[in-house]
Parts: sequence; structure tokens; C-alpha cells
Amino acid sequence: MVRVKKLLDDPAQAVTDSLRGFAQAHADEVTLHEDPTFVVRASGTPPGQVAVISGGGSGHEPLHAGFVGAGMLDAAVPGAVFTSPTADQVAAAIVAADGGAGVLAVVKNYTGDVLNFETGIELAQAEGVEVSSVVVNDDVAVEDSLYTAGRRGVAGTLAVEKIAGAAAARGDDLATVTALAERVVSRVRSMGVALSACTVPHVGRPSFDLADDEVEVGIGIHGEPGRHRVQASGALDITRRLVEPVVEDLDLAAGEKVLLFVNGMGGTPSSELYVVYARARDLLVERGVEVTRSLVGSYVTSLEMQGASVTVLRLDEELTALWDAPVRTTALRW
Amino acid sequence: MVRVKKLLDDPAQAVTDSLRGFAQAHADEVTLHEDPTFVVRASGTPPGQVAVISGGGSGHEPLHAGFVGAGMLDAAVPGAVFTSPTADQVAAAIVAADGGAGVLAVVKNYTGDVLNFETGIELAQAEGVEVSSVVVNDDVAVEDSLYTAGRRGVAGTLAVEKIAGAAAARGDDLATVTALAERVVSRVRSMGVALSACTVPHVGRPSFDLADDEVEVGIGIHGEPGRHRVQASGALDITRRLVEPVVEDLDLAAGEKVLLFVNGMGGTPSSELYVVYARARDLLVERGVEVTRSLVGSYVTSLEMQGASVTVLRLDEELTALWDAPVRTTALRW
Amino acid sequence: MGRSGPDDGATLVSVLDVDWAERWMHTAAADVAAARDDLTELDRLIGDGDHGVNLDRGLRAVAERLGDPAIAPRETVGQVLRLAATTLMSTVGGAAGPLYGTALLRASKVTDRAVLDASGVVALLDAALEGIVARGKAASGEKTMVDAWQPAAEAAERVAGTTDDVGDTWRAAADAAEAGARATIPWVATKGRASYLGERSAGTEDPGARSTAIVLAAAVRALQGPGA
Amino acid sequence: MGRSGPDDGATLVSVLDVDWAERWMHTAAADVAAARDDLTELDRLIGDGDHGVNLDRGLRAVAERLGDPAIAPRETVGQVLRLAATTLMSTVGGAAGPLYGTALLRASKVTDRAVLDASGVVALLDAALEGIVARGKAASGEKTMVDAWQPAAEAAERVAGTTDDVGDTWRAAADAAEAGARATIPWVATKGRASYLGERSAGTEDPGARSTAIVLAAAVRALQGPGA
Ligand SMILES: Nc1ncnc2c1ncn2[C@@H]1O[C@H](COP(=O)(O)OP(=O)(O)O)[C@@H](O)[C@H]1O
Ligand SMILES: Nc1ncnc2c1ncn2[C@@H]1O[C@H](COP(=O)(O)OP(=O)(O)O)[C@@H](O)[C@H]1O
Ligand SMILES: [Mg+2]
Ligand SMILES: [Mg+2]
Ligand SMILES: [Mg+2]
Ligand SMILES: [Mg+2]
Repeated sequence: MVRVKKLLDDPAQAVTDSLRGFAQAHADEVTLHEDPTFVVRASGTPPGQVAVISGGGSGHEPLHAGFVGAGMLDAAVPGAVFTSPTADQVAAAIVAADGGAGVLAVVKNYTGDVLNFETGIELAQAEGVEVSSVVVNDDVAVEDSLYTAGRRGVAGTLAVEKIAGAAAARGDDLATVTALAERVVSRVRSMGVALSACTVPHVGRPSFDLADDEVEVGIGIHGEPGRHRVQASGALDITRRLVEPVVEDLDLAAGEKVLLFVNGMGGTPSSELYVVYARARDLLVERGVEVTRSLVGSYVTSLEMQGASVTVLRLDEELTALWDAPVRTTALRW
Repeated sequence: MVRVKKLLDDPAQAVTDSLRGFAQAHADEVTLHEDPTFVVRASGTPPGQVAVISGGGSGHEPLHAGFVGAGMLDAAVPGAVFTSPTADQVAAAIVAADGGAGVLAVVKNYTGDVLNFETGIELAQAEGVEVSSVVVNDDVAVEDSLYTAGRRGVAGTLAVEKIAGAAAARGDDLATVTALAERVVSRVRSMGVALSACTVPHVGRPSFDLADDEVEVGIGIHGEPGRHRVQASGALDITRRLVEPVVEDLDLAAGEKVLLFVNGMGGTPSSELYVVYARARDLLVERGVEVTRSLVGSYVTSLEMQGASVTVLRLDEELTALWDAPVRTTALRW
Repeated sequence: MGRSGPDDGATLVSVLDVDWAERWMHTAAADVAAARDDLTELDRLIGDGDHGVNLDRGLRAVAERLGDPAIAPRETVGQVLRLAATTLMSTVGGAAGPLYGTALLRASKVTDRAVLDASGVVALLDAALEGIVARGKAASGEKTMVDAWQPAAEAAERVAGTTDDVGDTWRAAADAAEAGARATIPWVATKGRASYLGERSAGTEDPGARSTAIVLAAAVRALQGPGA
Repeated sequence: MGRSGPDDGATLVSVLDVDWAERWMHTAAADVAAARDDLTELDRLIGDGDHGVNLDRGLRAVAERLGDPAIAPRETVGQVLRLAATTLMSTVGGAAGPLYGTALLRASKVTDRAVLDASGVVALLDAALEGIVARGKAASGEKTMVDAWQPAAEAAERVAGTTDDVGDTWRAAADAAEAGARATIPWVATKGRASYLGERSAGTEDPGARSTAIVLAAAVRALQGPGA
């Protein structure tokens, strides 16, 4: 194991160190619980309101802890880097977040996350908390099939969390919040590209090797290699490779309204994300699709990976209103 | 010139492409003017309110255009990558931003910025606009002397823009806004470190060469090499090298209250920034300094450079209140 | 299976008691720690590069908790396995945490005895395999740890009753797990993270199958006492 | 200065008219374009790596605008330089934009004639240098473009009146600028971006001094007509 050049001390403590800094910097907004580790709103879930929680491996910041706050998540459960949290963390976060109206758990579709959330939910239910869950699987890079692990959950998770959180904040009950989250899951698709790999602190070497003139198309958010490599080309060509599979999978028709979310993988300057946004928007407009809502930024990341993903959410009036609803978290606010 | 792996098309058009995407994604909040290039608030400066503007080379996003909005900047003037804008851009932005109560220009201390703003301000004054300016020079890595170009303006610029913008928003006149900006300049200090260099699109190779086990201490925000290189070590050691010169230059005493701002250089994951924040906070607390306000994020960047800077602002009651005042820009909002 | 012949260096007849169960876990912890970077490298190639670190973290915690006699009673093999299972579940995370945790938890339920005989070994492995399949829903051939656990359970079943030494049953299981893990190399994964790579997952051994081979071999290494 | 001797290949006596001034700018644009990556490399080493691109962008625009006769009158050398100055000011940015812009703007004010004599060259260079110093406040020896402009102006002053060919005055100026630029190599910068490097700025030529040498050499190259 090589010592990697990162602003960290002991790699085994990096997640905890970082969460402590996060909680100190935002003490008005979040509270860190340790043993087991989870983050909750400093003011707690408003009594009688459905709580929305999520979690997963660390290394995707600000997802999920950065989305804890009014109008989005009531708790986040961070695991080790790229490793889903354990079931007892999940259970403790559910119990802590419950405001008496039940808890929706937003789970990204990875074997580890699904298994640990399943167990954690059972444990919390055994303590009398009403819990439902949705599994986000927006990554069109992965073939979906009954016989595989299915598609991964990637940047579309942000939309599920935002909209479920807004529904909870306006007072919807657990069944309604869950149904809205499912609605987002069924309408959101993403596709990503990496220009460089990332290095997991305790691994000490890049998660894959890429030549100077190659990009990796169809990457997930765990530094895993993608489906294929292509010669690096300009933003337009690369963006096309992201937008087309998304549009096709969603079967978007002219006249439809969408949210266009261009997400940075962690090491990409926002200036480049805005170029991708401009290209993606043009490609959608060419097909007659109307971009009525936009988000651009590094929100669902893969450590310091360079690259971006394009997420498209098919909007309707209710989803648009919930997207627009106020949100006050450390990473997303309007 | 090598073709670099970036999400860009023609490097000569990259700034324009990116600004167009930015303006499209945030059409409710900003308007892009081209020929000459500048960005203003979509709703304009409120009549009778002092306008605060800033600008400089591109590549530092979200600085400055990301800070255009209520409670911060009324206009931003982006130059080419790492190249200050031209005087006619500055003049046009000043004239466009003037709401009738005069304009404060926040200038980072670089020869190019100072010269172009000087001329631009003269041109705008010739058109009858009342203009004042402040020059930000918070980088303690550079020796300050009457016989040199003086210290650079780096991440502390954000604090000047935020506080001047808040003063303008509460209705202060030009002299008062300018004096408050000067007050921030006199109380804010920064120091940065790079773990990797950045690559200017049209240059096509890294701005400096760094061995795998070296970090560059005392870097600015233009990919320029720093003052010295040291062996890469952990976050605590590196943070100490940033905090100590800042604290010494400010001559901070026990009991003083400060804003602690940990800034990412563009390619550093926020998880690492929070580790630096935790370390910096501990180092300040050890000296009896009270961290009463905090900001952590990649706000004043150097393309995709990996690294961070620590900025400390000595607070007083008025500056704290102005820091806390509402701000609604694309990159900073509360 | 050569190791189970009459010329075998192991002259003691194996005893699968509580001490053995504790030694198994300590040996597994040591062996996984030694293989940590190799496991991580396999997972880096076709997964997300954390399997070695995950399992090492968990087994380290198991070894530590076993070292504190106050934590739980150790009167049966099952009690040792239960302690290991709950520790893994609360420290590993990822896919491997619940899978190994469930395997050992199910195994603990069928081993609530002070000493196991050969049929006890078969029951242990069957229960473990069932737990993994119940959780992960992978069939054999999908390039997961199932491809090491399943041949191990089958081999134990075959060998149990054909020899007087319960150790032979374990040796057969461990050898089968080893062969099963190796067999995954050319396969294309259809479960777990490696499945995202499609065809590109071929050519690398499944990390979870490899760690299973290590953990089951540790049960054999634990047979002949602390010094073995 | 060898180039100004009696055996010099240039047999025509130089004429510094409006055509020359236009040729100067076109030649400078071509030469800076050719040297763009070298200038950028110097600036990458001790600055921010944009000087070549900045000046190339500006001189390209100058050449383009000179190509459109409708843009401004070209009856005097000064009018050509004024057009170049304002174009540089609005396209270059950075430190070099206002410095070169001011230099040419001041030079344009003392060259409002159809043809320059040797004293006109001296006046042009003096005015340019004064403009740069007024803006940038650098003294000689601070490792900036001043260290090329100042010896150029001084050399012109020395040579003017000692020869019949105004070209000799320019040649002296260009040679002095070249020597001045080279002299900056070992120096430590105290103005401009390179000053942030302190001692580490020694060993690299100042990019602005180098570009000055190129631009003043272009004035000489422009002497003998478009084909020179
Ligand atoms: N559905 C499944 N059934 C059985 N084993 C699985 C399944 N999914 C993954 N695994 C096993 O888990 C291993 C990966 O574990 P680990 O790397 O710790 O977790 P993660 O994949 O969450 O990073 C794989 O190599 C595989 O053996
Ligand atoms: N104060 C100054 N006086 C004279 N020349 C200067 C001064 N500051 C910088 N320069 C010149 O400008 C050159 C750099 O120009 P350029 O790279 O285009 O601008 P920037 O430094 O803004 O990136 C330096 O090499 C130096 O010759
Ligand atoms: Mg994992
Ligand atoms: Mg520059
Ligand atoms: Mg893994
Ligand atoms: Mg430069």
C-alpha cells in the first residue's frame, strides 16, 4: 500500500475525520452521531412529518450527508469509502430520524446497499418504526435484467431525495412520499464518463488505468471501470455519448419537459460542467425536448475522479413543483 | 500544443462556451452580455443601490460569475483563462451594473487586473459613473513590499465580495461600502497548497511538475508554482503549514473571533476539505482563537488543481452580521 | 485432497470444539490480513477495490472481540460463530458484510454444540451456503462467493462418513472452495459489482470467492492447535 | 549591429512610412504566432502560462483589423499604431495588454507623420518606454519587458544621427532589445507574476522581454518591403 497524496491523515480514520469537520462546520444544520455513524438534522425531523433517509458508501460527497436539512433528507448513513454502511447503522439512523410518521429509505441499487438496508429496515421495524424503501437504479450504462444485479443507482438519487424530501416537508404521508419517490425512480436516467480514475485512500492506486487519450464511458460512481473506452474527443462528442442512451432509455418525445442535471465526478471544474450542460441542452432541444429545470455541479461524486454524468428526469407538474420547493441543506439550497 | 483531456471543445472558445451554459442553466438569476463579455444579475442592480462588481481571469469558477446575485455581486467580468479581462470589458460592466448610486470594483492584486481595472474605471468615470475600487491582497505566501508587485489576491476575495455586497444590499452608500471592503481586506489572509498542478486548455501541459511525493506550498490560484516544495505528508502537517503563516501575519490573539474558510482548488473532493477544516479549526482553537463562522468548499479555484487554501478573516460584530446577511447567488446562498 | 491421506503430517485426530472455532476465526483474521492487498487488487480490477479492506476490518474486530471473554459466552461452537456473525454484520458493510454475516449466523444456529462431528461440518456449510443464497440470490456460476461455498458444502457432504477424522471433511471442503474460486477466473459475472463490467469481468478471480477459499482454509489450519 | 555595416545585404535605404508601419504589425503578428508556444512556455515556467496566447490573440486581431481599410484612416504612422494600441487593449488582457497597448498609444501620439526620420524612431521608442513605466511602475532590472524596451530606446538614441539609414537606428534598437531580454535570464523578478516565485524566478528569460525583442525585430524585418 502506497501512501497517497491526499489531504488526509490515517486512511482508516478519513471518513470519521471528514464527518467531524463537516459536523463542526455546519453545527447549526447537522448533528453527527458516532457508534454507529450517521448524520441527522440538527433540529431533528419535525414531529408528525415523514422522515426521508438515505446512505451508502462514502466518497460521493456531498451525497448523502450534504443533503441533510429542511426539504430533503432527515438522516444520512455513511459507510466506509465506496462501502455501504452496515445494517446496524441503518437501523439506528431510521430510529433516530423517525418523527412519528414513518421513514422512507432511499437506497441505491448495489448488492451491499440493498442487503444492509434490508436488514437495517427489519431491525428498525422490529423497534416499531414504520419504514418503506425505494431502490434507485438510474444508470443506463448497465443492462437491466432479471438475471443480473440490475442497474446501479447514481446521480439520479439526488432527484429522488429532493422530491421525496419536498413531499415529506409539505406533509404527505408515508405512502404518498414513497409513491412519489417511485415515480421519480421510474422517470430518471443517467450516464457517466470518466476522464481519469480515482484513488481510494487505503488502496493507494488508481481504480483503473486510462491512457492519456482515452476516456471511460459508462462508469459508475465507485471508481469502477466503465463498459468501454473511446478516444478522448471534445465535449460535444462525449456529451452525445451520455445524452443519447439516456434519451433512448427514457423514450423521450418532442414536447416533453425535463430536468437536465449535469453532475461532476469530483475533480472536474465547474467551467467544464457548464460546457457539457450547454452541449446536452442543445442535443435535447434538437429533439424537441424542453429543458425546464437545470442543475449543474459536483453533487454525486467519485472522490477526485475527473468526469461527468448527465441525468435527465421527465417532469410533470407535481414533480416540478416539488423540485422547486425550498430546500436548505449544506450542499443544495434554494 | 497537445490536445488535453478536458470536457471542452475549441480551447479558444472554452470560456465563452462555458459562460453560455452557465447563463442558460441560471437564466432566472444571471444574464450574459457578449462583446464585450460580462455577467449581470438577471433583475439588474436595484435602483439606488450601490453596485459591487468584480472580475479577473477565468479558471477560478465559481469566482466571480457564480457570486452574481442578490447580496453579493451585481456584475462579474471574466477574462480568458488566467488572464485579466480587458479595460473595455471592465468599463462596460461598470456602466451596466450602475444602479445610480455608484459602483465598487473589487480587484485582485495582479498587475494585469490592476492595470485593466484602472483603465476600465477611468473609462466608466468618463461616462459619468461614480466608481471606487479596492485591491484584495490576502495571500501571505508572497512577501509584501513597496518594491514588489505585492501580495496576490486569492480566496479572501470571496469574503470581500460577500461583505461588500451585503453592505450594498442593506443600503449603505458607496463610501461606506468601500470602507467596509477595505476593512475586510485589512483583516483577511490566506495561504494555499497544491497536490497537483492544473493544465491551461491552450497550453496543454501541467503548469508545473511535481513528483509523486511532493506538494507545493504557497501556490496562488493561477497554476503558478509556489514558494517551496515539501514532502507530501498528512493533512495535519500540511494544514499547519497553511494556518501558521496566516495566524502570524494576522497576529491573532487568544479570544479573537474569526471566519475560517477552507477553499478547494478545484480537483479536491469536499471530504478532504472537511479534514483540513477540522485540522485548521483545532490549530486555531489551540491558540485560543474562536471560530465563529465557517465556509468549506471549492469557491476560488485553479481549474482542476488538487489542493486547498486556508483563509482566516478577523471578525467583528458588523462584519459578522454582514457575513450572515442573506445571499442568493448561483454558488453561494443562505 | 492429497492432504487427507494416511501419510498426512497431522497425526492427531481433529477435534472441532470451541477452542478450534476460536482458532478458526483468529487464523482467518490473520490470513485475510495477509491477503488483504491481493483481495483488494482483485476487487479493484473488477469491483470497487474494497473487499480486502472490508473483510480485514471485520475479522480484525472479530479477533478483538473474541479476545474479551466478557463479551459473550463461548460454550458452544455456535456461540463463537454468532459473535463473529454479528461483529461482521456491524463492521464490514458492503456486500460481503451481510453475506458473510448471514452465512455465519445461519451456521451458528446449527452448531449449538460443544463439539462438532462430520455431520456437524456438513450442516455448518450447508447452512452458511443457504444463508448466502437467501440474501444474495445468486446461483452457482454467477461468479460470486457462492462458487466457493457451494462446492465446499458439496465436498463436505461427499466426504463426511467416509473417514474417521472430521478434519478430512474440512480439508475436502477447503480444497473444493479453492478449486471453485479458481474456476471463477474465466467467467463473466452476472451478480455483484463485477457484473457491471460485463465481458470485461472475465479473466479475474472473484474476490469474494477468493476470500471464501482463504476463510475455509483457515478452518483447516486451525485444526492442529494454536501452533499449527 | 553587424547587420548595419556597409556590406549589409539591404541595399535600399529604409523608409519608415505608413506601409512600413502596417508591415511591422503584420510581421510582428506572424513572428509572435510562430513564437507563441515558446513564449507560453517561458510564462508557464515563471508565470501563469498565457503570455504567448495572449499576445498572439491580440496581434492576430490587429492584423485582421488592419486588413479592413474601412476601420480607421491610415494616413500617418501614428494612426496605424493607434489602431494597433486600441485593439491590443481590448483583446489581450492580462498585464501585457495594457502595457503593450499603452506603449503603442503613447508612441502613436509622437508619430503623427506620414514618414519617420531617425529622431522619429527615438521619439517612438521613448514614448513607448515611458508609457510602460507609467503603467507598470517597474524600473530596469526588475525582470520585465522594461528590460528590453529601455536598452532599445537608449540604443536608438545613441545611433540616431550617426548614420543616413533610419533602418540602422531600428537595427540598433532591436539588437539592444534582444540583448536586454537575454540579460534577464539570471535575474530574480521583483515585478509581475514571476516575482511571486522569488529566487525560483532566476534562470528563465522574462516572457514579456522576449516578446518585446520579437516585436522590435519585426520592425526591422518589415523594413525591406513585404517580401523581406
Ligand atoms: N448477490 C451476491 N451473492 C453472493 N455473493 C455476492 C453477491 N454480490 C456480491 N457478492 C460477493 O461479494 C464480493 C464483493 O464484496 P465487497 O467488495 O466487500 O462488497 P461490495 O461489492 O459492496 O464492494 C464479490 O466478490 C462476490 O463474491
Ligand atoms: N509592472 C510591470 N511592468 C512592466 N512589465 C510588466 C510588469 N508586470 C508584468 N510585466 C510584463 O508582462 C509579462 C507577462 O505578461 P502576460 O503573461 O501576458 O500577463 P500576466 O502576467 O497578467 O499573465 C511579463 O513577462 C513582464 O514582461
Ligand atoms: Mg464496496
Ligand atoms: Mg495571465
Ligand atoms: Mg468491493
Ligand atoms: Mg502570464
